[in-house]
Amino acid sequence: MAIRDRLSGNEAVAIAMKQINPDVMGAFPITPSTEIPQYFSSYVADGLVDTEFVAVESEHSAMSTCIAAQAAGARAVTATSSCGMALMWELLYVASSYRLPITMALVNRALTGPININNDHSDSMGARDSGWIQIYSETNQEAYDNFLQAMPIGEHKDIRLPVMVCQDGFITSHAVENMDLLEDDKVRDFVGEYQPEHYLLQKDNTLAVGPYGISAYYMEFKKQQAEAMKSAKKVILEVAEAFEQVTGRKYGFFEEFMMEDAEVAVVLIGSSAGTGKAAVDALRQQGKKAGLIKIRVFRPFPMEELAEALSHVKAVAVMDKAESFSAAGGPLFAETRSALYDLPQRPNLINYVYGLGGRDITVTDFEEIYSQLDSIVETRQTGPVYRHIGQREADGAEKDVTYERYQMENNNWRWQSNGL
Amino acid sequence: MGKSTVEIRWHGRGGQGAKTACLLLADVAFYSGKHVQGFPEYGPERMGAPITAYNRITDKRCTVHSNIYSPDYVIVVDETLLGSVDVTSGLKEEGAIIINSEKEPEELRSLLGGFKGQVCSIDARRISEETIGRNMPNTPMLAAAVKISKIVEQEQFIRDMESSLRHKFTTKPQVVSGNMEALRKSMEEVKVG
Amino acid sequence: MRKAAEINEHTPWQELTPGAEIYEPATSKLVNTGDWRTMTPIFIEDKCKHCLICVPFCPDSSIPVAEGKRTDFDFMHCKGCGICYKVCPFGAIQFEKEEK
Amino acid sequence: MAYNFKQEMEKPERLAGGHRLCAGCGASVAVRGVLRALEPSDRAVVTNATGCLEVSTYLYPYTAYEDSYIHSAFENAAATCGGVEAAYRVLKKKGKIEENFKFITFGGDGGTYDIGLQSLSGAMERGHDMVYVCYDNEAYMNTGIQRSSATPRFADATTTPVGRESYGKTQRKKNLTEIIAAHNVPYAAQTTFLGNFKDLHEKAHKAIYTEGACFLNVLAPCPRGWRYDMAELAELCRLAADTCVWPLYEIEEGTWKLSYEPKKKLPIEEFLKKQGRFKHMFTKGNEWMIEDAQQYVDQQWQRLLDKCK
Repeated sequence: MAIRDRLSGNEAVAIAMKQINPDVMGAFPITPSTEIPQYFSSYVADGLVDTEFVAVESEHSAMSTCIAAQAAGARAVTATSSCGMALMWELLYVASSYRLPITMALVNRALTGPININNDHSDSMGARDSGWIQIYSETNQEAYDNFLQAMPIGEHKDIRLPVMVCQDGFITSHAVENMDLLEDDKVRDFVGEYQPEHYLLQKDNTLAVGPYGISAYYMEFKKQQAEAMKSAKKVILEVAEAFEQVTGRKYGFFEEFMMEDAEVAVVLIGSSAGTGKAAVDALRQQGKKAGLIKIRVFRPFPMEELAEALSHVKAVAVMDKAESFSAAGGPLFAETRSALYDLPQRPNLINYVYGLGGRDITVTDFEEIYSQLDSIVETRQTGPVYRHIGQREADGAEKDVTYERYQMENNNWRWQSNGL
Repeated sequence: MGKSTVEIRWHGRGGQGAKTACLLLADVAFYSGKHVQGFPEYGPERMGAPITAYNRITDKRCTVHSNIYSPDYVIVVDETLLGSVDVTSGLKEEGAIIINSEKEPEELRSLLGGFKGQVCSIDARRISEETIGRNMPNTPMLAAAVKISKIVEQEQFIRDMESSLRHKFTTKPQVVSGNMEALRKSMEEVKVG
Repeated sequence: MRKAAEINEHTPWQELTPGAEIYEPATSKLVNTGDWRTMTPIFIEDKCKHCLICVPFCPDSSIPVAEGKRTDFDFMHCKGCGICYKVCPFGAIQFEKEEK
Repeated sequence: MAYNFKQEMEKPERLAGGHRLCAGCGASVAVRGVLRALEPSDRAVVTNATGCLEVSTYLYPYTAYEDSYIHSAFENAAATCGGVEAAYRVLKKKGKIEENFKFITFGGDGGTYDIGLQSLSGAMERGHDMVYVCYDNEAYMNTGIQRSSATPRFADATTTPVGRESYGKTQRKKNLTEIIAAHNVPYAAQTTFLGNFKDLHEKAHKAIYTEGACFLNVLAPCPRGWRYDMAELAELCRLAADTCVWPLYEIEEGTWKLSYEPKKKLPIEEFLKKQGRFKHMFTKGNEWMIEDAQQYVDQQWQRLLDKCK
C-alpha cells in the first residue's frame, strides 16, 4: 500500500534519499535546494540513515566529494541549484567522463545575472552537454519517482553515468502537494545495492582513476561516453517499466497529453506543463484539437520518439525556460526542430522563451500560445520563429498576451531582498 | 461542501507565520481527503517584509502551477499591510477577505478600495494572547479561514487539529489545550460583514 | 578486463577500459624512460659501502635494494639525472656520457 | 620506533619508475619518501591535484602507483581525498571493507597554496583522517614556471620576468604551513630531503598515523624552474635548510618544535647563487635585493625561533 502524504518537492526528494540510504552525501546550501541537505542532516542526526554527510565548504567540494566517494565504491548523492551547479561545472564533466553514477537533485534556478533565486532552467540547460543524464519533473510526485529511478539507470553496468533529477525551484520545491510514497522496503528492493565492479577501496585490487588522456586515447573515451548515453535510452525505459510494476505509475521519455488527434501542440519541460494541460483541457472543451508533450528525459534526447509523436501535428510551439542566446531560439527548440527534420512532412515550428527568473506563466498564456498555433495552421504562415512571452514591451501593439498580472501592485517585489 | 476548486491568497509579514498557516491549511484540507497545493511566493522573506502565500484546494488533482490571481479568499494576517499592499487585487466579489483586526468589518471595508464582497474580521492577536499566552495569530486565522471558506467541515477540522496537535506536542498538553481553545474561540468570534 | 600491457594506440574504443580506469598497480613499469638518458650513472660495486644514501634520492625508483645491499641500476627507468652520483660519499657512482 | 634507515630502504617501492617526470625532479623524491612511511600492511589511496606529478604519474594506461589512485581536478585534491575517506568510513561501518586504508594527497604549490586553498582549508577544518602533502617547488611548473604565491621575492618567473622595470616577483612567499597550523590541525610540518631522509620520514609517519587532518609541506626543488644543475638536488635542499630559507619544523597539537638548527646559519647568497632564477640579484647595483632577502629570512627565522621556544 502506498503511503498517502502531502510534501514539498524538496521534502519529497529528501525522503527518497532517506529511503535509499546512500553512503555519502556532499552538499553545500543554496536556495532553493537548501532544504534537501537540511532535511537529510536531520535524518543523519536522528540515526535514520547510515550516510556520511560531508558538509563541505562549497559546491565545488560537494561534487568533488561525490566523485571521490563514488570512485571509492560508495553511493554518493548531492543537491544543488543554479550558481551552485555552475561552480561544479568542471567536476560535472569529471563525474561523467569517469563514468561515476552520482545522483544529483537539481532544484532548477536561474543563473546570474542579475542575481535571481527563482526558477528557470538556465542552470541545467547550460550543463546539457556535460554528459549527465537529465530527467525533469513536473510535480513533487515526479521529483520523488524520478529520484528513485535515477540509480537503477545510472548504475546499470552498460551505462555508468551520473544522473541529475531536476525539479522547478520554489514552484514544486517549496510547494506542498499530495503525493504517494513507497514503503522503505519497496524502495530498497527497487533501488538495490550499489555493486561496482571496480573501486578504489577494493579488497584484492587497486584502481587508478583520472589519468591524463593523450589524443591517442581521448576520442575513444568520448565515443564510449556517447555510446553509454545512447544505451541509456533502453535502460531508462526498462527502469520505468519496473517502476510501473511497483507503483502503477507510468513513465517514458516524455508524456503525451491529448496528443492522439492533436493538430496543434506545445512541447515543454517541467512544472509549467501542468499549467499547459489545464489550458489543453479548456480548449478541448471548446472542441479544439490541442495537445501537449512534456519532456521528461532531455539527456539522452528522445529524438526519433519525439519526431514520431509530433509527426501528425500541424503546428508546434516549443517552449524554453532558458535562453541560449543563440539568437535563434532556446535549447529545447533546437533539439526538437532537429528531431523533426527527418519527417517527410514537418509541422510548422515556433519557439517561445518563457518564465525566466521566476516569471509566472498562466493558463491564459497557454491559451494565447495555442491561438497563435491555430492562426499558423489557418494562414500557413509561421511568422517570427523565435519569440519571448511574458515580458513587458514598450510597444503595446507587439503584445500577444496581457501583462497586468506582472504589474500587480504587489509590494513584495519592492521589499524582498535576495537570500542566497 | 463548497465548490470543487478553492483558491486562497495569504498576506503577511516575514516571521509572522503566514507561510506556516498556509501549509497548515493545506494539511487540514489534505486530511479531509482533498488535493492541496500550498506555496509561498518567493523572493525569500526577511523578517517584517510583506510576503504572499497561496492555497489551491481541489477535489481532483489540479495541475496548474502558476500563482493565483483571482482568489476566492484572501487572508490578511497583518492589518498594517492594508495601507501598502493591494490585498483585494483580483479577489472575486462572491469571495471574502478575512483580516486580523480588532476593528469591525464595515470599518475595514473603507480601507479596501471599494471591494464589494464579504469582509470578515477576527481579533487573532487578542484570542491568541488569551488562549496560547502570546501573539500567535496563525491558529486563530486558520480557524477563521476554515469557517468562512468551508473548505472542510468544522467538526472534522476540530477533530483533526486536536489529534495532529496531540501528536506534535505529546509532552506539552497545555500547548494543545491552548491552541484548541484558540480555534474554538476564533470560530465563534469571527465577524462577518 | 584489458591489461595495460594489451592497451595501445591501436586499441579500439570498445576494448579500452571504461572511464580510462586501470585495474593493476604500477603499470608505468612497462614504460621505458631509460631512453631519455644522455648521461649514465655507473655503479662501481667495489667502492660501494652499501650506505644506501643514493636510494631515497632517486626520482625514478631506479636503485633496487636487496638484502641490505643496493644492486645495479634499473636502466629501463633511470633517466640519468646524476643525483645519485652527487650524493654518493664514496665515489661508487660514476657519471658518464651515454653511449648508444 | 627509531628510524632504521636500511630497513626503510628495503621496503617495497610504492611509486614505480616509468613515470614521465623530468629527470632530477624533486616531486617524485617527495612522493617516494612520504609513501615509504606507510606500514607495508596498510593500504593507501593516493589523491593527486592536477600538476606535473599527476600528468606524469598516471598517463593512460600507465599508473606509477602501487596503491589505488584518484585524480579529479586541479583545485579540489583535498576535497577529493576527503570524499574517499568519507566513503571509507561508511563502508567500514557497514562492514563492506575490512582492510586498513590510509589517505594521502599530493599537490604542488599551485594546487595547494593557490587554486586549491579553499578546498584544502575546508578539508583541514572538517578533520578528515588524511594527510595533505604539498610538494612545493615555488612556481607553476606544469604550465611553464609562472609565479605562485609560494614563489619567493625576486624570483624570475615567466609571469614575473626580470625586465628593464622589474626585478622579478615583488611579493614575499606565502607562509602556508602557518595558515594550515591556524586550522588547529593535530599535525603540520615542513621538511625537505636531508641526509638519510630521517626528518621527512618521521614527519610523514606522524602525519599518516596521527588521526585527523594532517599537513606536510615538502620543499621539492625543480631543476627546470629554479635553473640549477639537476644533479645538485641534495645540495639545494641542504642549502635551503642551512640558510634558513626553508626551516624544518613541526606543529604537533599546537606545540611548535624546530626540527633542524643549522650548525652554522649560512648567508642566503649560498642558496641563491646556485639558481638561475635569482641570477639578476648578483649583478652590480642589485646588492639591495640580497640584503632585503637576507633581512626577511632573518626576521622570519627569529619569529620561528620565538614560536618554538
